[in-house]
Amino acid sequence: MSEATLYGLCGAVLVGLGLFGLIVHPQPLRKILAFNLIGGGVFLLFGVVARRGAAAGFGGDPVPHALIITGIVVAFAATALAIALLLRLFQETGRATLGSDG
Amino acid sequence: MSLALDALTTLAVSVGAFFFLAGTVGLLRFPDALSRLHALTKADNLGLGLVVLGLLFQVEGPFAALKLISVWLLTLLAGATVTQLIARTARPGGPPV
Amino acid sequence: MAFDSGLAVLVLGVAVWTIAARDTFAAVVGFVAYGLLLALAWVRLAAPDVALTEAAIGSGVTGGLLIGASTRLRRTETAAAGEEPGPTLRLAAAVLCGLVSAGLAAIVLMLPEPAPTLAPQAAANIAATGLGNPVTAVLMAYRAIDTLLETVVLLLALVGVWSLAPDRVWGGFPGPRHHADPDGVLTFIAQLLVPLGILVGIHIFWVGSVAPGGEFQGATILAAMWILAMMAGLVDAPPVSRRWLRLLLIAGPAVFFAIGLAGFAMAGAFLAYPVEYAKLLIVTIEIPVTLSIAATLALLVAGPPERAPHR
Amino acid sequence: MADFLVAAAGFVLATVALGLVRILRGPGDDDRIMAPQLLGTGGIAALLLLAEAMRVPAAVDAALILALLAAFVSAAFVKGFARPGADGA
Repeated sequence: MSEATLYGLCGAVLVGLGLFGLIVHPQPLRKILAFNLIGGGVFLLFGVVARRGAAAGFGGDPVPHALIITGIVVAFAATALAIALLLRLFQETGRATLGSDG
Repeated sequence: MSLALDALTTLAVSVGAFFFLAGTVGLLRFPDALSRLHALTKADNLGLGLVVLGLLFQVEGPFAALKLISVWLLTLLAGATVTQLIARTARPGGPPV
Repeated sequence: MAFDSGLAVLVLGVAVWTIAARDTFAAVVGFVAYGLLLALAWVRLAAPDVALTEAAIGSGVTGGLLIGASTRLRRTETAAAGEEPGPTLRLAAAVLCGLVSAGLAAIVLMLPEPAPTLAPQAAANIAATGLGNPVTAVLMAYRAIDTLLETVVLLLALVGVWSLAPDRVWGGFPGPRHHADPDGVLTFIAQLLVPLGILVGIHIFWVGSVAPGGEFQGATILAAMWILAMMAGLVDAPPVSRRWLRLLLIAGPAVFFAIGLAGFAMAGAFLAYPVEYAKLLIVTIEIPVTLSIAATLALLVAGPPERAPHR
Repeated sequence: MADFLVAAAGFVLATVALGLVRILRGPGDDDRIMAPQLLGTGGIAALLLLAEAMRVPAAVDAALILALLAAFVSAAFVKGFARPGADGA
């Protein structure tokens, strides 16, 4: 098994773990954390595709690398927006959960 | 020549790694937060310094060497001041941050 | 290989901690560790550009943002504890997520051989951009439209964050006012680190044309330093209605778009660069883009306006 | 030489991981706010070792970023604790 495959399997497990956290945690902040874990796993899977595409003197395919960098920045923007929404919810209602409040 | 340099690198990096171990042992064994903080920062910064020293025998050119040293200096400066900040927070009734 | 296995186990370990920790703050600490370990993994995967981005954004600025939120939401923790799903739902979720992981793992093991790659094309065309770093060449030339749209997405996210401000503070100052204590340690740290950090940020941005680095990584460091200066009370966040701030935020995308349009006249297509001016044009785009991204990221962390503007 | 440096990076990372377990278990947050400091120093050492072992000079830049942002994250931690829940809301 190559090291790229190893990190690929790690990424696959990370996506599953993050998804689990996203489903079972009632607190939105924990869901945001879990969502970022999934992001890390997906980027790692992408990185494996890039690493396997090493050619022409590059250690990896630069096109997926550029996409991952774009992805990390956009994930940050989404996280910042989600947190702002959450803090506003807390400010308005004094609660920070999405549960059934009737 | 390169064999001697390699030997120096091995020695310095090994001793540096040992200090990281010492820092962790301190973290595990010391009784309160302040002494754990002490063990952590002193030992790890020394360990990092030795690792940098070891790598200096390997780098090509003065610019790369300067960069390694500046990473260590930055870590020391930032570490020393941030540790103050953490210690004030960790100590109950300590002066305000 | 032993190193990689150990690193993968550590990454999975902190990921499990981030999901399983009882205390949200402890989970956030786990997430910061996760970002840092991923940065190491990116070095091992021969992707130093991504390692820089992950260290700066994935661990650093996202960590700072999440820590701020978790300390504010502390008091709601106990209330949420009663709403956890029952064992049946947890088991079902675990099975579903296990299946997703297994499917992805199977795909990783069945990836085609030899692997498809665009690296030779990138290598063949890099000379036309005058750049030495293939990732920057992809970001600024072949996939420039992605990067242009990304700067717009960041702005849209900021507009979204600002729109959450209550009406009475609209156009005001984001976040609480931090007061500088002249003898305080935090003030000292900020005075020490901010100038050094600005230097490092410019360095990382500038080497991006020939070596790993670039506008996103450099901009993130600049943003972190601005936030540090705000936290220490050295500067206040500007009111979001300030004209110079608005201009700074749109300068990057605007210059990018203008040069893109000029591409029609100069080279016959949107965002096409004439070969002899390619590097000059790319750097002309990158400088305002870096400043705009830095300002946008910092204000995203600062959050919506909370204090009314002075009148 | 490269193998030795990678092994050293692995060793440093392992000791840091051990320390991290201690810190994360708490029980108080006093210990947890040390985490960025611990991780920062250990991560920087591992990155520098990998940079030399794998001949990726850019990893030194990553270490530089980490040195800055570890301090930034620590400051954010402490700032959050100095006034728990005092701002906003």
